[in-house]
Amino acid sequence: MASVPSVRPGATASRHRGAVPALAAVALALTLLAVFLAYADASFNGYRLQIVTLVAINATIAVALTLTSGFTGVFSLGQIGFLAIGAYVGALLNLAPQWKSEMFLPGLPGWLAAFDTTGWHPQVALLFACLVGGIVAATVATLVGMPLMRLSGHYVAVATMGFLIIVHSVANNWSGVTRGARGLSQIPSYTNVWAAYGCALVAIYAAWRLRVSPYGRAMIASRENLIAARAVGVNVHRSRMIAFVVGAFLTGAAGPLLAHQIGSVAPSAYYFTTTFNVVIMVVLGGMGSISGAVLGAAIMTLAPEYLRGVEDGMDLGPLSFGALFGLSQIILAIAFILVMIFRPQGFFGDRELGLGLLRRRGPRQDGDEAEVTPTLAPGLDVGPGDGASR
Amino acid sequence: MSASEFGQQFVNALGLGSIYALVAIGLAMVFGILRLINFAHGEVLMLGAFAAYYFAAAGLPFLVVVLLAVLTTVAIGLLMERVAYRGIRGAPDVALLLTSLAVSIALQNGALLAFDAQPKPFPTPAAIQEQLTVGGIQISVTNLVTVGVALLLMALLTLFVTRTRLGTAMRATAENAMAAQLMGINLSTVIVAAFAIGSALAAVAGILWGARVGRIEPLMGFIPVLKAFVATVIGGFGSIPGAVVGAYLLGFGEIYLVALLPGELSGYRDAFVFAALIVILLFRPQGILGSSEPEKI
Amino acid sequence: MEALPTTDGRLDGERGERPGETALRATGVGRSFRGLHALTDYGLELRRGEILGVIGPNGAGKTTLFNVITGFVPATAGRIALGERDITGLPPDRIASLGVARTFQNIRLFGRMSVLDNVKTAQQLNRRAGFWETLVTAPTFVRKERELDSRAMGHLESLGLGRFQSALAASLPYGSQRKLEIARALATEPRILLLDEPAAGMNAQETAELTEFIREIHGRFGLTVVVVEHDMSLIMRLCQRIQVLNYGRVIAEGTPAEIRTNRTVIEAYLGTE
Amino acid sequence: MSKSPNESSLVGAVSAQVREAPGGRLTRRVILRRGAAIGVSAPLLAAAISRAPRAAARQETPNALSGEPVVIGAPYNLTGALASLDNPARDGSQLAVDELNAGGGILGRPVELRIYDGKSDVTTVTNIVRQLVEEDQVSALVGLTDTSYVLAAAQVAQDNGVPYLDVGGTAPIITSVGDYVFMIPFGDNVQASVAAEFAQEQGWSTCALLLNEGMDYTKFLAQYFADRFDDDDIGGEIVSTLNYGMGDTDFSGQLTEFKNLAPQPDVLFISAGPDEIGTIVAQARAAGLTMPILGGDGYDTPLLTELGGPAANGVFFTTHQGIYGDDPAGQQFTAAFQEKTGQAPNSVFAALGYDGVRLMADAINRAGALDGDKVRDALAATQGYAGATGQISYEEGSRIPSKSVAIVEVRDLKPTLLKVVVPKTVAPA
Repeated sequence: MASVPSVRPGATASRHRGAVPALAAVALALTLLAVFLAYADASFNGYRLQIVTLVAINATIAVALTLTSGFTGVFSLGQIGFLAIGAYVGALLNLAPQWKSEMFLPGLPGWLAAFDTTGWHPQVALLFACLVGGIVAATVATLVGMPLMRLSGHYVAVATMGFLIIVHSVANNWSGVTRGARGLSQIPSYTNVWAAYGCALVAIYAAWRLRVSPYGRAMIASRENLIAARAVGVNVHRSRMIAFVVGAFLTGAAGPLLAHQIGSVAPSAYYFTTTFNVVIMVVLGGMGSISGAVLGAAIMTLAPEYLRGVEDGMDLGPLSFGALFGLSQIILAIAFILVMIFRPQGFFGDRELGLGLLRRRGPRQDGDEAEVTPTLAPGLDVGPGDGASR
Repeated sequence: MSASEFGQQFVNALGLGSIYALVAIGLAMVFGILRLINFAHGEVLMLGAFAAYYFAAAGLPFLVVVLLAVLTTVAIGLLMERVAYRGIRGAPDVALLLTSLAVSIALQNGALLAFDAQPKPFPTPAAIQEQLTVGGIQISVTNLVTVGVALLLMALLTLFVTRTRLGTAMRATAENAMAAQLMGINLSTVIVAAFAIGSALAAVAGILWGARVGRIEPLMGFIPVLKAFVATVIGGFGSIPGAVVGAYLLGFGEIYLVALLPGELSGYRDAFVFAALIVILLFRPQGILGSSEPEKI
Repeated sequence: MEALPTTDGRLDGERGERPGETALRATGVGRSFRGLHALTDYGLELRRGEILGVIGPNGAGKTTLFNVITGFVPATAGRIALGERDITGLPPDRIASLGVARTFQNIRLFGRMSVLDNVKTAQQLNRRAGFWETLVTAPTFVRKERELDSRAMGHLESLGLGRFQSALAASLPYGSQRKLEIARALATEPRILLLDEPAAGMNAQETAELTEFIREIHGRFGLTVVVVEHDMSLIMRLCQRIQVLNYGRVIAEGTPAEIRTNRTVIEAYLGTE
Repeated sequence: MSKSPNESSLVGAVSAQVREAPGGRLTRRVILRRGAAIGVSAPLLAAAISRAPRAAARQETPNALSGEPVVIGAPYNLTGALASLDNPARDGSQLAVDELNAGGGILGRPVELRIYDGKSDVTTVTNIVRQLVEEDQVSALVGLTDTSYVLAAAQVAQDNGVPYLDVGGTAPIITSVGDYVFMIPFGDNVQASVAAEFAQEQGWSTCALLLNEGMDYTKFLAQYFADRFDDDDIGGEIVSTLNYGMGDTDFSGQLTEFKNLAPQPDVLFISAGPDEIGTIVAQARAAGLTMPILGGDGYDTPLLTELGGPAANGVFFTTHQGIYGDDPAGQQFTAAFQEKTGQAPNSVFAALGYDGVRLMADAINRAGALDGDKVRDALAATQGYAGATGQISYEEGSRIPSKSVAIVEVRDLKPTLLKVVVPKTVAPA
């Protein structure tokens, strides 16, 4: 028997003792976030505010995908289909009646065409849309997931991609309701940073609570070893369904936020480009890590904005480069390949950013197996009442 | 549907399926060995078509053009394997898939910068642009050539994988990489061979696609590779015969769906194709020709 | 050794079983893979509280037997009953929840989960938390989770794995991984424990320790145990009764002493070694 | 085209931090691999070198002009699905800016065109338009060629009171976004009506329709055409309607079905974009469809004859007047474009992009200030502006130009102007 793993003595006890400082840290982080958002809300121009908002919306979607795919190991490429469903539902609810009239949307049922939220407080209308969007997406996910969640590996990926293509096809062709490729425009701009970050925090909270509960353990167990999980009584299909449906709900709820931020909904915005973007966020951060998903979302939202300047052309000494549109995509792609080569588990792997991670970081071992050394035990194994991971 | 229409669509579907098959074989080969769904395979196809375009512009005879295009894509395929994929061998499936996607995006945008976004007319030799009328059925020579070339290459490939040492090694590796290595098969050689053959077929597929469609552009690779991907799934991942069967099924499914669906529903074609795909997966998750060996417990 | 959180007394009372009763009955069970008969007309009357050994040459159908009993591979013929209850065709997780636990020939742990979480995952089988109470972190949820924590911790400590609780399962040394797998199976609070080659890859010293360990848990948890093993020392020391399989059929059954002298077995099995 | 340091503070700082995180870990092997990465980027280096001279030329500022440059924002989808439409439009806009700088500039000041790539993604398009409007504080916006993207951009322009000229989106609904949004092309309803009336003149009374439901332009055009063709005064009949998908390159399924219609329709109305039409025409003739083919301004690219070859003969389409015939503005544009790029304009979008910048400059000059409201009013008052794509006037209350439509027939592989008309009745927008 080779190395005896190093052990933290009295880990259980310290977990419970650590609860108070952890809660304090979460409170501090939330306060800082609130201060930043208040500052941004007051002094940022629309462009910067939109970027800040998009970080939160993308984080919501990425966290939902982490729940659906990262925890269970069921790789879904259909997430953006739920985003589309939420976005269209939000738009159809909150469009002003004149844009829902017979002239524009002849296929819309009368009650929906007559449904008028223009008198509502914008934030109430938005919240309502998010809830309905989430519920519709979750309902669709239940129907779709029943059969699909029985598949595994690449087959789920392909089948969920099929779902995405079907949603896209319907959005493109059901002109009476979606206006087809033209999309819906004139969607009132209700989204603000508070709503977006509120939604993101709800998503993070929900994913985290599930993660540290029997549900989360069942999900991770079925990812780690499907057969062993079933042998200890885990109903794999049920736990995948929960991950899939909750993930769909959160994504569906993010849809109206996006629609009310961008002001229009069109099928092209909810297809492969967006899908791959979100998947890259999750993989970059570390599949299975909630904080990794948030970090990935932030990087993938900010980096293209930052890289835009690079495309404009530049002077390198005597050489003057003209505008190179597409360069930012190439740079991001190469960066992603490098990350995959040198850190295939993403930035965080399975771990969470939290007090525990900082405290417990041991000497790094060579190779990519670092996360299986006991000194780097995930900060995920937190018991109830432990707020260490956020 | 009248008999002549059926016949015409049949030839059409055969041609389309043949191109899908050539692309799908490359995907299946690499997948069988590396568990990598190589999305950048579509860009290899695109670069093969562009190579052919530029070599033809240089005034070379068409067969030389094809040969040079094949050599170009083989070089690109090997370079791709060396630069992007060798470093992540054995990584999780998702990491492999997304890396290939990143390679695809990089090559696409690189091509956009190098070749311009404007589609270019593909220099199909006039000889194969003809139309034949056989028994009231119009048949384009391009389709016939496509089917012929595809069948010839598939026959050659079959000979290769069954009759040569390297081919046998490839099959063995696809069956069980660990065992194959223990038996002294060099994994790298097999991988290089898979990429080389796949890329060569992709170049031919790119040229045939160019001839069929008449134009080439930097983004042309995505649709064929997506369809080929679906074909490999239908046929059973990693199975070369499965990929071919899947490709023809998809070709026929697409062509006949358009023909049979009422006009106002034909926009939903992809939805129908993918709904069918999902149904196939539900009833035969291992694909049509995939083996259903339960995981060893 | 402190009192164990998981005692079988409760199960006895609740499930109304008495020692000596039939715990598991298999009649005419068969399984074929594409015409290949891995298991044919298999029968078993497993008595409550006994330790049954199943031996046989490689490919004799031992693992298939486990897979059929635990529902991973559905039987193509015959019935299997747990007490009075027919479990033929039930999915593995249902069978696990009815009290059949198993380990695997090649260790199957939840590698990137902590040792404690490995056990908790198994233990939660009998203590479900509601979805909403989980999401809102209701006091009931906190209480259940605390209880799960302390039970799992007690369980680990009683099996000598307590000090590894926060290590990742994949990082444990081999012997401890075997133990953890057994501990995890026990955490489902089974009536019947199926051990698939528990001594594989162990030296004589470790095998002896393991034999003791199994004997100990058998007594302590009041278990019925079926063990598949190649290591005769373990089988002979541990089992009260032995079944010998060859080509998917039972060719002999009896006490260790009987099996040792059985001509058929010597020819079919021991002779080949 | 430099950003001042304070402008890039937020996004830049955050990104920089994030970028450093992995950087620390990528150590020795990176250097080895980096050489390999260069291999991937070789094509773009090649492209960089070939494009450099154009960039250098852009940076020359004529001495005659002085003061802060007037910045016009140009959002275009230069990569992704729309790249082949938007790149020529961008080239046209750039040509216009070069000409302005060589001439009188705008209000005597030099002009700068700030181009950002929308990546054919609606969210990115709103990002770049917001960046142009709120971060870069551009005075006006010109750009985009597809309605879905135009609608997203127009909303931002309207909300911020920045005048916006839509370069290629032809759906009349675009201008309903608000009073700062104007169109350069005529509405699809106008050209579709012209096409339908032309079909009647030619005695074509049955028609098979092929369109892409996935693309605004083709869908609207087909719908307006069908509406007008059905009208009682024309009395035409659409005998079959088939659809193709975005990015499709193989149309043989649909075309074979047309071939099997009995009796054969008098004409095919193929509502297709520039990327597809050459291919469709070639495949249609190959499938044995010999009847005339009719369509809209999406046909108006050399690709029609390049890809279609002899099959393109007998194709009729409605398009923007100007490049054809002896219209001086059009001829001047063609010559200038030829001189600058070494090739004839390869798409009508080049001319539209050119007109967009020229008309915006004209309106600003007429307004005498960069003030958004004044420029808007000046744009609205445009009467008889001679653009490369025809005469542009905005009638009272309408921000869709009343433009005449050219009807062109391809003869001997040359698009030949048949006539310039104004429709009798326009299908309602």
